[in-house]
Parts: sequence; C-alpha cells; structure tokens
Amino acid sequence: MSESVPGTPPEVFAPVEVPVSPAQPPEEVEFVQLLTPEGERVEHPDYSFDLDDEAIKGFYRDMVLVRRIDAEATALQRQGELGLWASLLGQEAAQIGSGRALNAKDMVFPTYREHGVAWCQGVNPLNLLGLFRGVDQGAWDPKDNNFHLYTIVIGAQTLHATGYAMGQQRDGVLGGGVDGDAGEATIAYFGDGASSQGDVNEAFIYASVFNAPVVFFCQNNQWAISEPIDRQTRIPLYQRAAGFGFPGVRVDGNDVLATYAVSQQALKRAREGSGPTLIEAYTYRMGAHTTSDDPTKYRLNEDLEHWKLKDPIERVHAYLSRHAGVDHDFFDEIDAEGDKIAAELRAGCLALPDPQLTDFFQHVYVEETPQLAEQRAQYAAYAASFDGEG
Amino acid sequence: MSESVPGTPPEVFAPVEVPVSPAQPPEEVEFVQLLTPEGERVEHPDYSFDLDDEAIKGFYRDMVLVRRIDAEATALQRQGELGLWASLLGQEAAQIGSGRALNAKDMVFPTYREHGVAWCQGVNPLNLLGLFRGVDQGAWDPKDNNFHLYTIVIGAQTLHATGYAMGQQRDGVLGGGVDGDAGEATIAYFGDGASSQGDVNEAFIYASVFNAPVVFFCQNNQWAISEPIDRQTRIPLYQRAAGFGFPGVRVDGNDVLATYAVSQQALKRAREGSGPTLIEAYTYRMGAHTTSDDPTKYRLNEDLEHWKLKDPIERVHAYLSRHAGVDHDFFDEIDAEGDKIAAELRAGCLALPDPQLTDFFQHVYVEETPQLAEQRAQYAAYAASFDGEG
Amino acid sequence: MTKITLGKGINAGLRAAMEADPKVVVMGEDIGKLGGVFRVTEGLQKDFGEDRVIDTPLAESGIIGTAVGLALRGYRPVCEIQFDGFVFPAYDQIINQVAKMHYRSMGKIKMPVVIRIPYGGGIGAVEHHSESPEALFAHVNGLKVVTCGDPVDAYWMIQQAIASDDPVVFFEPKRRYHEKAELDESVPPALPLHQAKVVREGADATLLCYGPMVKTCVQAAEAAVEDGRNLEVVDLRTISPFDLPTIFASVKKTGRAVVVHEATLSFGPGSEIAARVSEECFYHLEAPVLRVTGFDTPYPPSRMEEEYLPDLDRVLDGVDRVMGY
Amino acid sequence: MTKITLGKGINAGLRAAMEADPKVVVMGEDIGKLGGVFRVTEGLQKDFGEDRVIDTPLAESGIIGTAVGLALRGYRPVCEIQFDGFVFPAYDQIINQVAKMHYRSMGKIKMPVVIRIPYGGGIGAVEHHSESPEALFAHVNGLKVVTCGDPVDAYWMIQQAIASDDPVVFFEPKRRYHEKAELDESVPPALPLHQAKVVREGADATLLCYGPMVKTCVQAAEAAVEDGRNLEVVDLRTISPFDLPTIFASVKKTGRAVVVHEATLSFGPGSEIAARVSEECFYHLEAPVLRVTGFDTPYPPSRMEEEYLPDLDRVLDGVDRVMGY
Ligand SMILES: Cc1ncc(C[n+]2csc(CCOP(=O)(O)OP(=O)(O)O)c2C)c(N)n1
Ligand SMILES: Cc1ncc(C[n+]2csc(CCOP(=O)(O)OP(=O)(O)O)c2C)c(N)n1
Ligand SMILES: [Mg+2]
Ligand SMILES: [Mg+2]
Repeated sequence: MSESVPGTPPEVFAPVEVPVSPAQPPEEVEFVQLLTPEGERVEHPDYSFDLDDEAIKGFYRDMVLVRRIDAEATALQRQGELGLWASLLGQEAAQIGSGRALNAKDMVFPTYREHGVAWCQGVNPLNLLGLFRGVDQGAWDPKDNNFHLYTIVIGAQTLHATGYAMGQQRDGVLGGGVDGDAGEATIAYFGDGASSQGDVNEAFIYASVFNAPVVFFCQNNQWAISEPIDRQTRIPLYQRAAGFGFPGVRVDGNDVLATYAVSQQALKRAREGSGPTLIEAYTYRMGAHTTSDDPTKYRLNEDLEHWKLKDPIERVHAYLSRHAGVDHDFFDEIDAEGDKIAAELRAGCLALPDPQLTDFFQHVYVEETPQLAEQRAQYAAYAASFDGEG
Repeated sequence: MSESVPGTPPEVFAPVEVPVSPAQPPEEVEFVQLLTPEGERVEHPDYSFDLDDEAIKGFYRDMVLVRRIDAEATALQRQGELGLWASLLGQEAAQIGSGRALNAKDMVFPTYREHGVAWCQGVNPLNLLGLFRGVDQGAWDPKDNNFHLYTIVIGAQTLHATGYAMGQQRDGVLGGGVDGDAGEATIAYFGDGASSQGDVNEAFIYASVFNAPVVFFCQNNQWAISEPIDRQTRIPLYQRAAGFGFPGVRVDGNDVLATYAVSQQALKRAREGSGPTLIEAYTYRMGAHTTSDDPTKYRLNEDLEHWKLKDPIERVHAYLSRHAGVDHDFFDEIDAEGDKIAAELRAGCLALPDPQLTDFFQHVYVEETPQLAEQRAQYAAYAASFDGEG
Repeated sequence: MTKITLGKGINAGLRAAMEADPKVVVMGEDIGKLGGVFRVTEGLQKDFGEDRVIDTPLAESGIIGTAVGLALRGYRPVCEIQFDGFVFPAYDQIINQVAKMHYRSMGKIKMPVVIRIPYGGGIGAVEHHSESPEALFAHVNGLKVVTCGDPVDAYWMIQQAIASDDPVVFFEPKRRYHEKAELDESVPPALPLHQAKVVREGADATLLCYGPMVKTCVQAAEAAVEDGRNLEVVDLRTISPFDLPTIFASVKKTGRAVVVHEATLSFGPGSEIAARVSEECFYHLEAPVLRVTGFDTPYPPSRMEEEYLPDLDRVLDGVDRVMGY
Repeated sequence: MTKITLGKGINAGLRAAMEADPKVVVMGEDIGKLGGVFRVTEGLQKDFGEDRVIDTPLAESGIIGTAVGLALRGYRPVCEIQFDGFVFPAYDQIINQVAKMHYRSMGKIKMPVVIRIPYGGGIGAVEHHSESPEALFAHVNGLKVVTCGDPVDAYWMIQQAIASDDPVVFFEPKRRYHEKAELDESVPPALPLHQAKVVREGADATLLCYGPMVKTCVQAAEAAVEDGRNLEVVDLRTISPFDLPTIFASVKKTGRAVVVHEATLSFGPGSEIAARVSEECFYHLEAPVLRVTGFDTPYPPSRMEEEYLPDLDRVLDGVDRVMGY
C-alpha cells in the first residue's frame, strides 16, 4: 500500500479497459505513505521523513491554522463579504508538506486554491481575500514572497513556472552547496482536471527538453468541479510523466510527512540541475468546488464519509498525542491562535477599502496610452457629476 | 534490433540526461522490423507479415509510383508551376504500409505530406496539387475517398480524427465480423514536431478517456523543419502513449512490411473497440522540409548518406529480385508506368483552370450573408470595369 | 404558454433540438450530472444519455477539435464553453478550423457547430468570468455570431443556430439568465436568426444594443421619456452579420445613434456599426454615432463592475451627448 | 550609412538590443541554426548562444507561456511566431496572461514581451501563411500593437518595442522583407514608437495605411498626381494605440480619408479609425471615411491573392469614391 510505483505502461496491444468507476477507493491505490490515517509512522524504501517531532508539531499548527483561515473565508462568503471562495478543505497536507519543503529562493506558481502554500511562503492571508472579495485580482507582488499571483485559467501557470525555471537555469543558480542543494527550483501547482489542458502537457515537454528545474505538483483531489478523475485519465496521473521522459511519483496527499519527503527530494533534484519531476498528491476535495458549487448534484455522501477517515489533520493529531507525548494544551493553544487569526482576518476583510475604477485605468499599461488617459479623465468628470446628487 | 519495446519509463528520481546528439543513429534504435535494409526478411515475436509476394510487389509499385509523383511535383515547383511542395521522399514505406492496412470504411486525417496515403485511398494525385499551386485549398470531398483535407496547422487534425472516431463509436460501427474486424477505425497522421502541440496531447487524452477507435500514426522523420527530434522529446516518442494509458509501438518506418503489420494490428484493435494506439514510424526526411527550405543550413550531409542505405524502396527491390524471383521487366514496367503517371500529372497541372475570386466569395458560408453578397457584387462590377482595358 | 427564464429557454431549446434530430450532441465541461455551472443543460444527460451529452476532459481546444471531427462524421455538436474568458484555448480550432472548413473545401464540407458562450459581467464574479469577446469572433470570416436578449429569443435562437449549416457562436447574456417571460412554443419564431428586432419605437435617437444591454437600453428609453425624449431601441440579435437594413432604417429615421455594449470600446462591435452607419447614412446623420461601452481596460475586479458596465445613467449621458450636436 | 533590407533591419535591431541588454532572449521555432524561415534571426544563435536564442519545441502556447515565466524572472523575451496563421494556439496565453498581468497585479508586474509576427499576403504562400489578424490583438487591452513599413523603421521600432515595458505585438510585413533603404545607425530614431508618420504630404484626401500597404499607398498617391490629385499618405506605424492626433490633423486638413489595409473589412482596424474620425472630425468631413481592405472571406488560394489584396487600382478606386461625395 505504501509503495512508490514508477509508471508501468500497459503492454503493447493488450486491450486497455476504460475504468468505469469514478475514483479508485484509496485502499487500492499505491502511493508513498509515511504516516497512516491512524497516526502510525511507516517506512518506505525510497523516502524517509528526516525531521523531528518539533517539525511535525509545526506542520500540525500550519494545517490547523490554514483550515481555520479557510473556514473563516467560507463564512465570510456566506455572509456576503466575499463573492466566492475556493476551499482547500482536505488538501492541507498536500499543501503544507510541499510548501514547507521549499527553500527561501524557490518560486511558487499556484492555482486559485493554494492558500496553504501561500501560508508557508508568508503571504498575509488577507491578501488572498482581495480577489474573492472583488477588490483586486491578487495584487501582491510575487517577488515579496516568491509566490506568483493566483491563476484561474486552468493550467496556464505551469508554462509560466517552466519559463521561470528556464530563467533560473540561465541565471546559473542550479547546483552548488551541499549536494547542489543551494540551487533554486520552481514549483507549479495544478489540479487533476488541469492535467488535460494542452498547456500543461506543453509545460511537460518544455521542462523535459530544457531539463528545467521545475516540480509539477498535481493535487489530484478526485474532482474537477463535477467531473470525476476518469474524465481526465484512465491510468494514474503520475504515470503521465514517464511518457515525457521524467520521473513521476504518487504520494498520499493526506500525509504531510510523505508530501514533505517526496517534495523535498523532487525539489532537490531540480535545484541540482537534474530536471523536472511530476508529483501526484492523491487527496480529496472535502468541500464544494467553490462556494458557488453544489456537490450533492454529482457525488455521493458516502464517498465523503469514507475520505473523512483519512483526514490529513486527524492523523497528525493522533500521532502527536499517542507517540510524541503532546498534550491538549498544545492543541488548544493552536486552536486559540487560529481563532485569533480568523478574527483578525475578518476584521481586515471588512476594513478593505473599496477600489476606485479611475485608479485601475492606470494599471493597464506601464506607459498609459493617450486614449486611455482621455477615457479616464472623461470618466472621472462623469463620475464627479454625480457627486452631491445623493 | 528488431524488437518491440513498450515504454520503460525512467526510474523515479534517477537523473535523466538530456540527450545532446540530434538523432539516434538507426542502428541503436529498437523497433519492429520485418525486412532489413539489405532486403532480408526477419521474424518478430509479436508481428508478422501475413500477405504474399504479390502483395509485396504491389507495395513496391505503390512506393515507386508515389516517389515518382513526388519527384514530378518537386520539378513542377522548380519550374514555377507550384508555389510550394512538401516532399515525402524517404517516407514511402511508412505511408504505403499504413495506407494499405486501411479498410474501405476507415477514415484518414493527413497532414500536408501524406501523398502516399492519399494514393492508397485512391485520391487523384492532381487533386493534391491544387493547394500547392494556389488554385484551391484541397477542395476534394473527404467523403469521396475517406481522406480528409490536408491540415497545415500542426496537430489540429489529431483532434478532428479523435472526434470523428467518437462519431464512429456513436454510430455503433465498432466490433462485428471476424474478430470484430468489420468495424471502422480512424487514423491520424502527424509528425515528430507535431507531438509537442497541446492539441496532439489533448487528442491523446480524449481518445484515451473515450476509448475512441483512432490510430495515431506519427512519422518521426527526425526533423521539424530545422529542429532535430531532441527539441521535441528526450525519450523515444512512442513511449508518450504509455503515459496516457494506451499502447505505443515503434516501427521501422522504412520497412513497408513492418509498417503494414503494425498498422494492421493497431487498426484492428481500434475497429474491435479496444481503443487508441500510437505508432511511431521511425524514418527520415530525405529531402528538404519543403521546396522553400534549405537543409544545408542545419544538417550534415553524412546523415543523409547514412539514411540512404536504409532506403524504403531499395530494400524491397532487393528482396523481390533476390528472394521472390522478380525480374527486371517488372521493375521496368513500373518505372514506365510512373513516367506515364507523371506526364499525366504534369499535363493536368498545367491545365488546371485559374480560379475566380468571385466564385470563392460563395464558399465562406452555406448561407451567404447580405454583406458578402454585396461585396461580391461590388467586386464583380469593379473587376468588370477593367475588362477590355488591356 | 409557460413562464420561462432565459436560461430555461435555452435548456428547452436544446431539448427540442435534441428531440428533433438524433445527430445533435451537446458537449462541454460539467454539463452532465451537474447540468453546467449555470444549469443550462440540466436534465439533458439523464434523458439523452452520456453519448449525446458529453462531459469532456478539461480542455477547450479538445472540445472544439473533437466537435469538428464529430461534425465531419455527420453530427451537429453544440459545445458549451464554461465562461467567456475560457474560450481562448480553443480559439485556434475555432478560427482556423471551424470557421474555414467550408471555404477550404470549396463548399464541400459543412460545419454545423454551435459554440455556446455565457458572456458579460454583472454577476460579481472573479476575473475571466465577465468578458465580452464577441468582436474577436465577429472579425473572423466563416463564423456567424449571435446573442439573445430575452427568454423567447433564447428558446428559438438556439434552435435556429443548431439548425444552421454554418458555424454559430452563440453568446448568452449570463446576467440575464434569470429574466422571465411568457413563451408559447406553438407560435413559430417571429424572426429568422440573422435579423434585428426593434423592441421600442422612437423618433429622436436610436439605441443599438444586444444581449445584456437590451434590458438596460429599454429602461433607459423609458427613463428618457421624462426628459421628453422618445428613443428607439433596436436589439441587434445578430452581430455577424449585422442586420444592416434594420439598423440603417432606424438611424435614417432618427438621425442619431448610440451603440451600447459591454465590450471594450476600441476595435469593438460599435466601431463597425459606426463605420457602416457613417458611410450609409452620411447625409442623414445629425450627429456622429456615439458609443457607450466598457472601457479600454481589462474587466475590473467585481466591486467596480457597476461603474465599468454601461448602465442607465451612462446610456442617458450618451443620449445627451448625441442630442447635443 | 548602410543599405539594408527590412528583414535585415529587424535582424540588426535584434542584434543591437541583445548587445545592449543581456536579459534580451529570442525564442521561437527554427530561429537558431536556420535563422528563422525568413532569416530574420540569422547569425544570432551563433553569436549569442543557445541560451539566448532558443529553438523551442513546436508549440506556440509554450513559447508565449514560457516567455511569461522568463519575463517574471527578469528577462525580456522576444518571441517569433513563424507565420501569422500560427499565432492562435498561443492566443490564450497572449490575451489572458501577457496582456493582463500588469493590470492583475495592479502594476506590480511588468511584461516586457515582444511577439514578432510576419504577416500579410502577397508571397504566393499556401493557406494560413498570409493573414492579417492585427485587429484581434488591437481589441485586447494591455497589449500594444505596432507594424513597420520601411527598413529604417524596422531597425528602430524593434528596438523600441524591446525597450518597452509593455507587451508589444510586432507585425512584420513579410512581403516587404526585401525592400531596401539607407540606414544610418548613428542618427537616433525620428519618432517614438507610438507615433504615426506623414510619409507624403497632400491636400485632397488622406490615405491611412500601415505595414505592407504603405508602399502601395505611396505608389497610388504618385499615380494620382496624373489625375490632378494630391494625396496625403500617413503610415500609422502604431495600431494600438492609434496616433489619433496625427490622424485627425491630416483628415481635418484634407476633409477626406480612405483607410487601406489587407485585413478583412468587417470589424477590422479601419472600422475603429472610421468611428474615431467620424466622431472627432464630424464637421470637417466632406465624405464618409471609406475603407479599401481585404474582403470578408478567408485569405484565398494564392492565385487569387492579387485580386484579394488592395492594390494601386483599388486604392485609386477608393479615392475616386471618396472624392465623389
Ligand atoms: C481554461 C479554463 N477552463 C475552465 C475553467 C473553469 N474551471 C475552474 S476550476 C475548474 C475545475 C478544475 O479542476 P482541477 O484542475 O482538478 O482543480 P481543482 O478545482 O479540483 O482544485 C474549471 C473547469 C477555467 N478556470 N479555465
Ligand atoms: C501551429 C503551427 N505552427 C507552425 C507551423 C509551421 N510549420 C509547418 S511544418 C513545421 C514542422 C513540422 O514538423 P513535423 O511535425 O515533424 O512534420 P514534418 O514536416 O517533419 O513532416 C512547422 C513548424 C505550422 N504549420 N503550424
Ligand atoms: Mg481537482
Ligand atoms: Mg518531422
């Protein structure tokens, strides 16, 4: 059950059956696992978790806090303060494990759901709300935390990541340090659905041909809105990489130790100059696709119940309390910290200033065109004509 | 040397070296081969050629005639009668072998270089010249010979083929007959360069997910204009299929017996309802990319010399004369037939009527728009105003 | 007679088309069990099966590219693009393949493909979900481009688009999906697909609009009555080709025109109307054709969309300006 | 002073930009050893190496998508699209990513990407090799669109485009690649990138043109002298934004304008000019703005392209019509 499986392609001309069931139940899935759902640590021939229990406590804290932030954002949406929210519920281990494996100089290209990775990079959670509240479109400077803007057009960011990694290559920042680990790498996040986009496959090709230092981190949460994974592939996704000539690995995406270990190794490989890796983090979208979605239309409740038993946070809780002597004070403190952060987030959200359209005219170009300057002036005059009207 | 190799993916995390040499010399390439360059037949565990020497003579004739047609078209271009020509020189075996494996109801989606497949489908070679002479853009009816229009936008036709195959599926024409062989299949031709396009990879995904009866036939002629194959992939192309969950096979593209056998099996699989296959026909573009190209800018003459020894026609000639008791009358007759066809083609080309722009206005829509009708009338009046001027 | 929303109108129209012709297939992302993110295909997969209502992989070029193949095989695919901003991965297949196939084959191949695109703003969505890219299709020869402004048109126009042997890009005004009207399915459609409709007669100036702006313009025209202005409102319905006779007739009558659309001003649909009207009605125009449109910026974050989108006030401001000449 | 062709002008301009700034990288299909199918990048890979002159996989979305990433890393990528008809697989990356990045980030990200596209007809090519899709980019906010009409502009404008911190789509009139002119590299460029140029002064009517049509219009203006007509010719150079002050000044002077471009008539660049000029010059126009353009059909097979493309006679016919009002 906890084995890394390099792609074993179907035999030539052996008829391939198209799977009919939506998603394989996780029992039957082979992947790298280092911590079972019950909170027991297990060995893996190729991967080990080399940090101590303090680090695991840190991961636990990360996961609880991002889940709390996520819940607060969902609540804000329900109360009309956000137009939309895309919840990461259930994907905390995938995001924290990979996010914590990043070095300071590594660069991240997220989708719209990587709130946990943003957290690891030190992005203020409030910044994430702007897009969903409709006051901006991200608008943080990617350089501040090496975290690019959220990308909504599915798959587009995988090419950006590959290009960025080609830039790292050209800057000569690969290799060096112990084991070449001083180099820089790029990580691109995307979903199972995204794997079908031409762009993602072109990114695989560019990364492979140029041997770019990029890790493709696919969170296979089993669903692309209402479409189950069998609408995107009939074999495990990580095997896609082999066809492009670079390694692919499937990891238990609900196991933060395993996602950390696997990500670390792939990032190291990239930093050393050994090229791209595809990681498939096998996980589950516990919530709706976004707050606009109604999953009862297309999936069974029992699926969800089943996955609740694999919860990424519960297993670390179990491990820490059973095997690391952590008591409830620790857990309570984190919960309290979460409530505090959530309250701050809420206050910050409500205090976000409403944007002015006239300001936004100036962001279209570095050098504004005369036409746009004129439109801006006309609009400002027009808008001003309403002032005092009430 | 003559072995079918299902994709053996690189091991997880074993660093993959990016190849630096443009193309592997064919000696080191593993593929399905049934007739050596010297004209000796060899066995293969999975594939055998099940037709008699009469059929081989037919293939020989096909290959000689399409090469002759191709040479005539090149000459016509040199003499200014065509604007451009894309030669198939060197790829005759790949095209005739696969083309002759098609059943009457199978559908073909070509690129711009499939003159040999067109021949097998019974398309009048003169029809192929229209596009290159600039009098039309293909303009044959794909239904007449189950041969779609040439597609110039790289890779686009692979999706059309997949959609067409999905139509065959919906029409319920798979399976039936002996071994299900009465069904219909679709074949999509494309080049090594095309394999990098998002569209081709999306076609793989759609074909796989819907299990569509389509054969992807990639002529890896080592070059995409000036770019060697290492600009598109760092592992053998046929292995790409495994990552998408269907079989891939590499065949000696200069061996008409092997391309026939491999295509036949893949088509049969498709007709039975067992889904897609990728065939990589390993061959070489002996000529320039098109008559506009100058390959001396980017490739070595010795490469070409090397490949001349693998000529697809020579080896069949050798086999027929040495092992099938065919004498020079047979060969001479075919050469004479070629000259006759070429002469007819030339005469037909010169006699092609010049098209009228006003006619073409009517082909934009089934139901012409009033705007266009007006433009057409205005233009006709304008053009008529020059009549008699001189 | 049934009370129907614009969204349900399209749904019912799709259903009618599928019942009438077994070759009609519907394809797109999330259109099956979910019924599409706007529920426009709700219930269709249940009734017509997975072979005719196809949930595709998440790849738009693949949707249109395979639709081309299905059309070549004799099917009439109706493709759903989930939101306006996501049509562009399919743009190559649309303009190089769908649009040109008939021409390339000198009329031998038909491409009866319909591409449905929910478009426009006003629903408080995040980026890429509120765009109006119709000009990017209207400039492409071989395509036809239409959009409906009310539920009854929605019901009939989708069926007419599916019946068309030419490819049709069918823009659906997403913020009007919930507008209601009475539909009598037994009364045949009043107009052919490529004809505009005068929705309000007037004498002083003409508002030329389509899709989501029809309602806005009708409201503006009603408000203008207070100012003593009698505005004519034309729902263009067809963007490519424009129904020029109807447009010219109205403008020649009123002498003044304001084009209203959500799409960006420059190189937008309004510029083509202005160019045509200026030429054809040169001696009738009392004022230049003015345009009230989205500004020349990307669609803004949603908190500003009310300002970005033409609304009643901006339309009336345009009317003031055109009357000022 | 060196005699230089338009193609060599761009080559020399690229070289100068690469010498001036090590962050400039050039990428595209066949641009390395081959020097591009038009030899515009000839010799660059030899001198600047494979890391700065990158032969990419055959995937246009990949070219632009990785260029975005390189730009985010501080590079200034210059992307070559092999022919006009092949830019569309990259369209999504261009309009959703390249064009919008600055806006999305509220000005924090710059996208100094240049997209070079050889465009237009007249070279006897097969389909997809002769198109004029500039309007499809000009309608997209966040992009700038320019085109050069002569070798000296070619040399300077490509450098100005590379120096621009905004993304620029740089259209190269492929059938003019072999036009020659004298270039003095030591004389700085006469105009900034986004300014039009009056290439011939005249009083009776204005020909507004750009790219490949500049030469055609100058020839037409010279021919018109025989008919006693003195035409002004404006090389627009910049399409988005248009240099409106120069356009308006000329049309106000002459009172008549004909826009000439190869792109299709409807929803083409000429419609935007007509709309703007009609509005701004309403009281100056003696005649409507007329358009002499490619017809509303796909680009035809090359044996008919001479008829399809505006030529001297069609331009003069347009002049006749505009003078007839
Ligand atoms: C090009 C494009 N097409 C469609 C959409 C609409 N859309 C948004 S999210 C989504 C599903 C994505 O699924 P997946 O990649 O698995 O990511 P997940 O949401 O599950 O994290 C779709 C279809 C989009 N954003 N971009
Ligand atoms: C989308 C697109 N991009 C670029 C081109 C220009 N082009 C024509 S053929 C070609 C190379 C194709 O190579 P390959 O797929 O290997 O086919 P081959 O010509 O070798 O048969 C290129 C780049 C094109 N036709 N379409
Ligand atoms: Mg998913
Ligand atoms: Mg090739």
